[in-house]
Amino acid sequence: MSAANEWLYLDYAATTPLDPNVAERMREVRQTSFANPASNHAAGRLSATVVDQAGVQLAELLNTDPGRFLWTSGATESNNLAITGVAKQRSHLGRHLVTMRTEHKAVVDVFRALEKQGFDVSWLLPDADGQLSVEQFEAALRDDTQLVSIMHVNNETGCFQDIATLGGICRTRGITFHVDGAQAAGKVPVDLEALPVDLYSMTAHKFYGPKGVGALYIADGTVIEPLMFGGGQQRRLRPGTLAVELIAGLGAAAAESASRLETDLLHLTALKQQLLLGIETIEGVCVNGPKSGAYPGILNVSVADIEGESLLLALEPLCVATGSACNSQSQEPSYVLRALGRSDMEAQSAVRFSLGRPTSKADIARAIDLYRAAVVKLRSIAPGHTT
Amino acid sequence: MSAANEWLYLDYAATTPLDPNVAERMREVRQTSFANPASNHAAGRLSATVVDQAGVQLAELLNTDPGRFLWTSGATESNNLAITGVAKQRSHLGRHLVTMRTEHKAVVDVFRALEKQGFDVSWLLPDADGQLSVEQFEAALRDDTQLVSIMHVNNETGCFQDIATLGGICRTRGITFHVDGAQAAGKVPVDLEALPVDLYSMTAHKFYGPKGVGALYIADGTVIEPLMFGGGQQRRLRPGTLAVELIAGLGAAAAESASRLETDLLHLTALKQQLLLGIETIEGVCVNGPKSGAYPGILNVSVADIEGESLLLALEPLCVATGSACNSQSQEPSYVLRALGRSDMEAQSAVRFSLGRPTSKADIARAIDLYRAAVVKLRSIAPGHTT
Amino acid sequence: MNSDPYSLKVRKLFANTAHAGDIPGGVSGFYEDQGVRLRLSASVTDGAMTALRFQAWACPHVIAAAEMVCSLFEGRPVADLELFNTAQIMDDLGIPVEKTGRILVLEDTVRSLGQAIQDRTDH
Amino acid sequence: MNSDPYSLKVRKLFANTAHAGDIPGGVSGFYEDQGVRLRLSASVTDGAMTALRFQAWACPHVIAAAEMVCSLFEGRPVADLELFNTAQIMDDLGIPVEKTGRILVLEDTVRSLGQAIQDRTDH
Ligand SMILES: Cc1ncc(COP(=O)(O)O)c(C=O)c1O
Ligand SMILES: Cc1ncc(COP(=O)(O)O)c(C=O)c1O
Repeated sequence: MSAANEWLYLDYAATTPLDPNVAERMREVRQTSFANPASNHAAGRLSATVVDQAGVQLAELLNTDPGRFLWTSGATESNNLAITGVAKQRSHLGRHLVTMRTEHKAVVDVFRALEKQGFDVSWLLPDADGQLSVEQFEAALRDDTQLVSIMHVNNETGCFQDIATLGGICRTRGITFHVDGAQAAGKVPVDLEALPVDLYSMTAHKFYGPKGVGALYIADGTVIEPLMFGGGQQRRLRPGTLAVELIAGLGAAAAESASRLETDLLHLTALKQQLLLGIETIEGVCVNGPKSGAYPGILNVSVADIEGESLLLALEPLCVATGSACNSQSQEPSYVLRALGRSDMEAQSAVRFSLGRPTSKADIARAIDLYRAAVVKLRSIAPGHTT
Repeated sequence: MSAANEWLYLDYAATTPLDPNVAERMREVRQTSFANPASNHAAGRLSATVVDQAGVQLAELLNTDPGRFLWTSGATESNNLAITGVAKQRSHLGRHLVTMRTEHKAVVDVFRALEKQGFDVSWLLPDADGQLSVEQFEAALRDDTQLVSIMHVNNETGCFQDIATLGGICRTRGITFHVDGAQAAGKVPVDLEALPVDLYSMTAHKFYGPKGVGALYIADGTVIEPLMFGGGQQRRLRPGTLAVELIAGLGAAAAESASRLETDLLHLTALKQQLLLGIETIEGVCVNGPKSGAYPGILNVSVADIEGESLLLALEPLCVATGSACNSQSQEPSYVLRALGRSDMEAQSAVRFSLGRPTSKADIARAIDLYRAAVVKLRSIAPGHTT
Repeated sequence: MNSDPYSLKVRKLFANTAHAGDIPGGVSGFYEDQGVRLRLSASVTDGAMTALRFQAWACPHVIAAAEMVCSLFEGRPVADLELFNTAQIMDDLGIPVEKTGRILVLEDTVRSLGQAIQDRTDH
Repeated sequence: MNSDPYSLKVRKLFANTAHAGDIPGGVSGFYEDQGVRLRLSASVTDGAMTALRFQAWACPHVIAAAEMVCSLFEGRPVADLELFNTAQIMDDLGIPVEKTGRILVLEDTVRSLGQAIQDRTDH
């Protein structure tokens, strides 16, 4: 295994390092406010103000009220809580739910579990770019549809869904609309005041905050059932001692993101352009996801006639994702790319480059070289490609 | 509100500050191993070894195998996962469950929710000291009993339950036995190899680890249903990106505890003795919980004729708990103390002093002075106590 | 989410209950409800309350309010007790609405004191 | 939980595939299964394989195993191909059991090469 400093980490969509300002804020909080924010004494109240402040920071980033967030352990929990919470809460009104085939596992598997409990789930397919068409969406809605869950930015391709339009349709029909924003919050502008969204999931470690903490935005008037019980914390919707330091970290990460969202996006856009230019000259390379308009921090490419596992090893010390981003342990070709119409062969060679704040032009140049060299090497080995 | 450095924090059973060695380990991990441990690249694999190492540390503390732990967000989640997970998994065999009235809310409220779903729960009452009698326990078990959940150390009184005996009875009858060890793990010796326990919950922030991370021990052969879905992490039983830094913190806290368990207990025993001697001379003071044999970090006392809320304010800058420890925001008299036969009047004046590693003899002396002065003051104000 | 339930005024009054106590030989009113026990005592001279003391088994808000009432009305004519205004006291001290019932116990105690003074005067 | 799937030997062989390639005019065996495509080519002189080359569309374990087989058997009599032993190769290289099927494809390719040499010799 290579030493850490030789690696070239381009897997920022899986997780990001902690921002130094965030780390500093957490250190401060650890020293001054370790008490339980629910404790009825002065130390507890100080911790409570720390939590409140983080709420304000997150609310500023997403343009909403601080009182609308639940603190969770991450987007997986937020998604589970939102989706199961609404499905159960509204099950007496109907049992039809709508989502997409290209959602993250933390949405897909929740709906699968609900299917086993007798809910009826419509699984929508996107077009070849990953986009869900509004017509197809409307056609899927029924009188007994209670919940729609559509992700904001796809974790494998960076493709955006038009959640403003989809949410608007849900609102006119009285359908609860959940958005998995794990790849959007803190990374692209999100305006929860303007968006017709009832529930929005996020996780701090995707935007340079700590791992193990996330949030669920719940719009006024949206009612959900809790997933866990115990203690009166968080309006009984999510009990457990609040992780003050982590929540402060999430807040600080939100503040940091708010102040540099545009800068980050410009930086990533330039890098993605550089990467794309360098890579698309390689014969047989094709981009997975939209040709334009995708989130600039993600570039997913397949390459003809290359075996994926060997590609990954040949790419070392480049740290990139293959297969499903967040659980790369399974070597199955990505179900997301297959839903986009990619063949198994194309999907299994897919590599997701995801770029971040620390990524430099030199890193991208090195990544291009490594990728090209790996492809050339594996092609030279393959039967039928030798000269 | 007083400044942080004037406070005298004696609420270590609610939460503890981070141990400096733990903080240092977390800083180290943050710098070297921020990648997602599920990622299929060198950086991911390094993170995975960090997680594995934490498992080894926790397993050493509790004398078991590292492979038996699930990482969770804390004891609340561990309890929910264990209790709901077993109840659902075994519901086709029977729907009778057994627990105690003096459990933490994170157990009580889970069973309440299961009652609403048609499970039949027996709520056992302890004796006046807080202890559950073996006879009463055996009498409550039925042929269709599937799960028993009994806490190891009570969070309000420090009372131990005889989980070795109770667990032994469960084992002979094929009943799954869950123990909420939130106040025991890292604080008192726990030998999971020797104890007939199937599931054991814990949370790092009770033993000088970070908030927001806990674990659930699952004995070989015990099967539970998951609470959340998504991704293949942790044998599909608890999905979500692993919080490497927090898990490393839990591991380091476990290692720290393992190395100083005896020292900690001797330290706390001496302090509790000092506190008890100083306080029991005050007229009308009575100890809640066992007179001897309780966990030495907790002393819970009621005092005749004193209004609890005023007592708490008069005690400032002492930070102690009243009412239910982990959710002191509610001012209701503790249901735990009422289950011990305390009157509402006694229960509402109860104060839980909980001591920790940083507590000194001088702190205890100051606490005694503050407590005595508060009682004297409030008695001097009360009708019928003036001269 | 868990803000200080006590205003600075409440904290100050609670910390310094100069008017806590009894007046041996004085007139007193008593009321008990909502888990609150309150006693107000006065020395009355020429229709004025020259001294006012309280005793309370109560939460900090009630204790602070009792202390304030004593210092407000001490030295003033008995008739002024009519001016007691629960809403205003709660407003002045920043007492949360959930505690209204308990402050009404204070109002009842003030009434009871007024009545006792009246009774003694009539007698 | 996520340990390195590749032994040091596999990593070394994969990084340095000296025997990758074709032998124009040589004899070759080919096999395809389990998502693996493998070709082994040899120059045979006097019953000995003076050169051995492989081509593979395969995972790193198979590539490493193919490289090892080439360097092991190069220069040896054709008959030695019979000594190919899947279990031993997997053991030597620390290949996980899940990959057994793929290493059996290598075994089949070796057989196919042996057969092709035989055929050419007979012919
Ligand atoms: C789109 C999406 N949703 C949900 C998640 C789950 O987030 P977490 O693992 O922090 O719970 C992720 C990443 O892991 C993601 O990319
Ligand atoms: C006995 C007991 N169980 C469970 C918990 C819940 O732990 P957490 O809040 O870390 O989830 C606590 C403390 O809060 C506790 O004392």
